[in-house]
Amino acid sequence: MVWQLIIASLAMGIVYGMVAMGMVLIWRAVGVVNFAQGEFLMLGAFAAYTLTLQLGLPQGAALATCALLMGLVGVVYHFITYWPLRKSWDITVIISTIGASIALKEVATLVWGPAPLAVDPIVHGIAKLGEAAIEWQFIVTIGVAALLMAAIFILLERTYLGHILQATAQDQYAAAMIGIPVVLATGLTFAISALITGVGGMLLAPLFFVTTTMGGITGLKAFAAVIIGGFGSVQGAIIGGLLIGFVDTFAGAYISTTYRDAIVFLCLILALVVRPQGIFGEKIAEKV
Amino acid sequence: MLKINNLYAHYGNIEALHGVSLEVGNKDIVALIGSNGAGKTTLLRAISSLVTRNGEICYNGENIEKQSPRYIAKAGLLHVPEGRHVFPGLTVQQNLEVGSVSWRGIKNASVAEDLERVFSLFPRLEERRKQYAWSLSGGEQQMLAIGRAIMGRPKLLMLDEPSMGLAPKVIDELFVKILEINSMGVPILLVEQNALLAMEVSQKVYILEGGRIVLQGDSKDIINDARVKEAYLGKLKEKVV
Amino acid sequence: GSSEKATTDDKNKPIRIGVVSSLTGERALHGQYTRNGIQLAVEEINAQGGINGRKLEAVFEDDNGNDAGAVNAFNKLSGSNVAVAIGPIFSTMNLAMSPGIKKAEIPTLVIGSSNDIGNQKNPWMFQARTNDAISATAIAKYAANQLKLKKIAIMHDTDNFASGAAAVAKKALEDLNLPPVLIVAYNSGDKDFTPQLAKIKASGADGILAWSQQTEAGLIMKQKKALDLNIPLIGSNSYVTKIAIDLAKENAEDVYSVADYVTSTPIPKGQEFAKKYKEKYKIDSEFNAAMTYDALYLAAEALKKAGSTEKEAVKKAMSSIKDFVGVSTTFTFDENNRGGTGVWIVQTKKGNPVVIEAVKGR
Amino acid sequence: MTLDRVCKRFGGVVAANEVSFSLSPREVHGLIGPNGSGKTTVLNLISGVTEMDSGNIWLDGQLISKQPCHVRARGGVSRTFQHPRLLKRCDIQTNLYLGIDLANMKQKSMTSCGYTLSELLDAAGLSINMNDSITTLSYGQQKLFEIVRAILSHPKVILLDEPAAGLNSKEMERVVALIDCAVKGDAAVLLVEHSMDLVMSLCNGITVLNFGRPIAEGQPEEIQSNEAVIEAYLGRGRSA
Amino acid sequence: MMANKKAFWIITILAAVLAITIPLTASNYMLRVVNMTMITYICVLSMFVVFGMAGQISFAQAGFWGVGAYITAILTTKLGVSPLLALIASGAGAAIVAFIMGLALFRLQGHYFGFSTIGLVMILNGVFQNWKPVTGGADGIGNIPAFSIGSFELSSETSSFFLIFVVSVTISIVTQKLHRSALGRSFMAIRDNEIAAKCMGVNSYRNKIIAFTIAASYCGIAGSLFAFLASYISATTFNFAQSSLYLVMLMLGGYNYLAGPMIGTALLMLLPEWFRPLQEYIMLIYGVGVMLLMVVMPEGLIGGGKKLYAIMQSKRGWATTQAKNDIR
Ligand SMILES: Nc1ncnc2c1ncn2[C@@H]1O[C@H](COP(=O)(O)OP(=O)(O)OP(=O)(O)O)[C@@H](O)[C@H]1O
Ligand SMILES: Nc1ncnc2c1ncn2[C@@H]1O[C@H](COP(=O)(O)OP(=O)(O)OP(=O)(O)O)[C@@H](O)[C@H]1O
Ligand SMILES: CC(C)C[C@H](N)C(=O)O
Ligand SMILES: [Mg+2]
Ligand SMILES: [Mg+2]
Repeated sequence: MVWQLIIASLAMGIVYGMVAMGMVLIWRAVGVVNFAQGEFLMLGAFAAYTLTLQLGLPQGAALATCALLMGLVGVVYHFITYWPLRKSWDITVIISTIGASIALKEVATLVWGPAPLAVDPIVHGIAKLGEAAIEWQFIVTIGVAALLMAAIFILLERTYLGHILQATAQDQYAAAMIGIPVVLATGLTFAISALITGVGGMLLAPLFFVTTTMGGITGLKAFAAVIIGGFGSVQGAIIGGLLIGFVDTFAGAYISTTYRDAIVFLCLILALVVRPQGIFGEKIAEKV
Repeated sequence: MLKINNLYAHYGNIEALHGVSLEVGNKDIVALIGSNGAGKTTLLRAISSLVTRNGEICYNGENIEKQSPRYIAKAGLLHVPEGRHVFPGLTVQQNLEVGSVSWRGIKNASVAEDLERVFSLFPRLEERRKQYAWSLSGGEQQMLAIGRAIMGRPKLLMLDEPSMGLAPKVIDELFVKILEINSMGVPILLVEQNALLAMEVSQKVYILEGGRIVLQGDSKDIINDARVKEAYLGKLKEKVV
Repeated sequence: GSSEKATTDDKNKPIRIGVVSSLTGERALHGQYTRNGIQLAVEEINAQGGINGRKLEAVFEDDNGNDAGAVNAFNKLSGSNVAVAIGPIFSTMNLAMSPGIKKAEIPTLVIGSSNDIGNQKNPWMFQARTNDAISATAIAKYAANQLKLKKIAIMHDTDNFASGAAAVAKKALEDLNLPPVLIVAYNSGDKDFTPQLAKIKASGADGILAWSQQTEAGLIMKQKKALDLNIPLIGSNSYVTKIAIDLAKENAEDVYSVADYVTSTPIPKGQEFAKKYKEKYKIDSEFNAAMTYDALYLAAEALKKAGSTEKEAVKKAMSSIKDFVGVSTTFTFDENNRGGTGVWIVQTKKGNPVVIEAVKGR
Repeated sequence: MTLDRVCKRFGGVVAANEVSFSLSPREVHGLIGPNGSGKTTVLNLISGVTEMDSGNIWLDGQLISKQPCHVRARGGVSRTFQHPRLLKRCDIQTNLYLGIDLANMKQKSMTSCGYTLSELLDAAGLSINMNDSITTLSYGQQKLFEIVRAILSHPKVILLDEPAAGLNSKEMERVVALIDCAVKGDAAVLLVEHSMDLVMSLCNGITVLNFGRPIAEGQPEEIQSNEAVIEAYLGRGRSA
Repeated sequence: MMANKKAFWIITILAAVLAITIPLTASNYMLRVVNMTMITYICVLSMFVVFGMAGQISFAQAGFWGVGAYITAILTTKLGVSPLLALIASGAGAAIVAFIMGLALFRLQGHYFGFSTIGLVMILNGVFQNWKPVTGGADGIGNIPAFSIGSFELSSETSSFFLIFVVSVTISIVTQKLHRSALGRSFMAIRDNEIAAKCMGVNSYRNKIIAFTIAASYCGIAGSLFAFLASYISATTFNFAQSSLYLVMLMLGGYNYLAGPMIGTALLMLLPEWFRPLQEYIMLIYGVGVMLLMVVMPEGLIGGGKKLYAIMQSKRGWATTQAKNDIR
């Protein structure tokens, strides 16, 4: 049973990690928490349904198209919720993202209907690992997610383009002044954020079906992952996501199947009280 | 090199500059002084296209009134902002590299030579190249901000209150560097609260009040102008200096 | 409020029947089936000249898929002069509406299956459904006697309907001297059932009894297969609804269930309904639609018997309904206003639930 | 007020290292030193914004270094910040009076402190409307306003962090006038400043920090000619 | 000052007029909507205290609302406590929970407190939903008696209206007094600059806990009123989304003005009634509307209204406020 749970928690954790990473990117780019990140997950999942079942694209092409579309969604989202409000108080942007989260759910309902939808997995069947069994889709999810997350991590931390994006995130005024096209940089960050979360949704779709509400609790747990990992830290988002996945699954099996969400959030509060800055802390301190 | 004619600038509906004209020659250091809220920062922002503006801004004979901040930075008009604005979460070296974005875009061109140039000008920065910018002292951050502008291969450098909050010794060192940069052939437009200092290093001075140029001339003459003494040097100066 | 002195019923206007259902929200699909079932019934009755010489008119109010919404929707209806109201299929919503029903004094047919609905002893609330005391006992007996299961695990949603039914089943199993080896619960809306199913697997159970709503039922059938847990599953009605089978696809194969209505129902009237429904809406009929269709006919029957729309009279007429044959089952209201009298044990074969045994409750 | 071997380190950085000095009422004491030498840190330690690692601070014979920030403020320590920290979304009135409310100043009349509010505003050259939003003040005005607010609660010690940064020499005179007011009200002033003009003309005593450690203490004239100070801070260039 | 006085009287008179006309003219259904609106308004006022005044984002308010509702439900149905006592106990109970949580959570600085309240509301919701012996679990608690004083029962929608109206007016007045008091000013100081506030002598840790506690007591009272009104409660009502709704209402109305909560609540609660024919699109309209309003009026309707007024007064007024936001 333990093995079974470990594998399941790894797969769930990596999906939380993908949503969390998307949140962190937006946080770093513009300093606000995106409450509609979970809805990116949902959109990615619906895109998977449309691309594979309605349009009949092969899985590889569907994945690529989904990534592309989600990037586009990110850019549009950037221009609607963030750009017009970039100069006002950050809480107004947060409210705007709450509004967006409601609107996105409704748009999805109008387009795809209210019923949950089933999506075919990329690889069918189950794999047996000793006494544990797992759907191949889980393994694919872990693989694709890990690759994508690594790629984005390298892009941000190790490449020059990544430094430009970071610079813009840290000080837009100065960035504009030295000649960084700020709109492009923030837009690109949103695109990457939506892309990674959306692909997470696409991978998740065959596992848990697609519903318009799937983003809600996943988004909140991913948010917990962001905080536990350390606000603003990309590594933190990944580690935090895995931790949340772990607590979620094991609390369900060994403590209480019904209090498991509450336990996840209890861990969040405990983690905050013990180590408010999270595992990887914030790099930038406030000077008085 | 830079010729501004009848420039207006707005924050929303507020007009902060009411028709400013000014000229920076090919090798000059030009000082711009004036009291708080006179519009000095606004003027620099207007030149960099960071506020709404209208009026003629001729740079090397081209009117750049309608251009974007990126275009202007690309053209070599670089601005070291008031309050430094370094990128706190990047290291010193990363800050400098990002500074070259105006001419190299996002390509991975070699910037080693440019880095060398900055490090030879500010050896302190070389010692700290791996340190995050937020952890630098005020003076070091100011050097970094200037260094970052130099990475953009400036043809004209605009400095906004570089001495603010710096220790006297650092100010001295900094101004030596500014003169050094100027001697490499980069004209400088310098905004300073420390009027005496500004007039000492510059060839030409403009005095800005209430969004208008109220006085201009050679630094040597203006420094002795009684009105200027009264308004910008104050009694304190006389007592101590 | 001023509406108490509502205009006395205009005899020339149609009789209004209020329907609370999920038009928006996560359960909007239920709302579609409900609407179809109701409208089919209304059209049929009106085509035959209506009731007491008056046509029927259904008024829909949205419950948004949650309890608070259901309460709100009922309040809205109670202000719009309806003679009878019909509530949604979700027990918790029915229970939430109960105080409002009592206050408004509108005879209301609800379609949740919880045993608690009758226990409310609300004279105005009628359960147009076979309740869980009957169906859960039937499932337990079937598992023990027909399938010869010895070590049974119970899995259920924590909502009122599922936890109530699970408790009945537990009692029934204990009475059969086969106490369940494990009982695991989850919260509505959960997506990942690995911990629950892994525990069942580890417990060495040889069969699962499960009470769920539809989406969760689909997920549970799927995840059970994914964990390579190959023991019989006997589920609540949800497990053979179209919604769940469409989601679980091949994973729904061979799952047993207890159902109020399936398209292959042996009741002739039910078969007729299935045909008419398919003709009109071009899709297969389904449990939701059938139950609301029955509820509307029950309402019509009560109105007819009462001969007026006077609330007290309609209520009386409703309680006296006996042996009314619906498309799902036969309805006889007992002293606690429980109406349904039987269910079917079914099994999904090639994606379609087929009836394998009838359960008579009363 | 007396500081006794006050220490503070941030990770590897020693921001304050055995800093000791004392202030008597009506004294204006200068605290100078290169950037990053720990001046602001010392102010933070005195006002309680940051906790110190070791050492003691006494105010009027009372040990205050274990007290939380707000208790020290009520006990008579008020300060300004290197970057003005005003209540952005409150009007000017709230900004001014909050400190007074809390320092329990209501009973004492303003005049007994040696100045009135309007005198202070005059000295600062501020003409303001009490109901206006605080954001109508320019940067320089905000800095002056912060000093007014600090003086108004009639503290025993006023800590000023670079009050003149970004002000021109003319405007510095207003700072001088304000400090005069504070002194009239029997307060001791601890002044952190890079403008030597201001420091030298106002201070009775000066402490010089370098790497968090005091390297010189004395009268302005002594400091100006102190070799170590010139080396570390003043430089030999123009100003020597 | 003058303007505020005038506004105060206008609001008072308006309130009196509403109190008389609404019960006379509205249908039972509309009365229920109005009653729910007022209950929500109390919760939004609570958000006003904790966020609008003290600057601490809290997503826990719906949780406290639930605590109040459950206390009333349990006391009246299981222990037979009198409704008035239950009402008071609900306010106090929610306050106590908030106080204890505040002691722990206000050790967190800035945004981190807000994040922790998300955890808090999820935990409270988990408890409501699963602590079956006490909260009835997913079944909820039904048959809660109507509010009564002695033998006088307020069971009709109209009498509930008067009860809720009186309570909301009382809480509005309390909030108004708080806003003007030294305590209220210290909350606002914390909101605007916590370090500066501390240095002015504000005990920020204590005062944040006070604000949180006061706010929670509002929610507790609102929860109690809700329990009496609905007579059935279950866990799903008291969730994170509800809390963020309060925040949205506050921001739409204007967080920095006392009338903000009233306007924001009225707008969003009555919106579905106005757009009834568009029922299927109502949530979409709502979501998009929130986004649009934030773009057009980032300071909320009151803030935006004031700006418009300023424009009419003089063109400069608009510009100053606009321009000051220019560079962050
Ligand atoms: N972001 C802004 N929004 C609105 N008005 C502004 C803004 N920045 C500056 N102003 C106004 O424009 C005018 C000019 O300000 P500016 O910052 O250019 O002055 P300055 O000469 O640089 O002063 P200082 O010496 O204090 O830096 C002032 O009246 C100021 O209030
Ligand atoms: N919160 C903090 N965390 C880590 N290091 C800090 C912190 N605050 C200050 N320091 C470090 O302590 C040293 C002293 O800083 P401080 O701000 O006291 O200098 P200062 O003398 O005020 O300099 P300036 O003249 O530039 O204002 C610096 O090296 C600074 O980086
Ligand atoms: C069968 C299910 C869809 C509904 C269930 N009977 C209930 O009462 O909640
Ligand atoms: Mg300036
Ligand atoms: Mg300092």
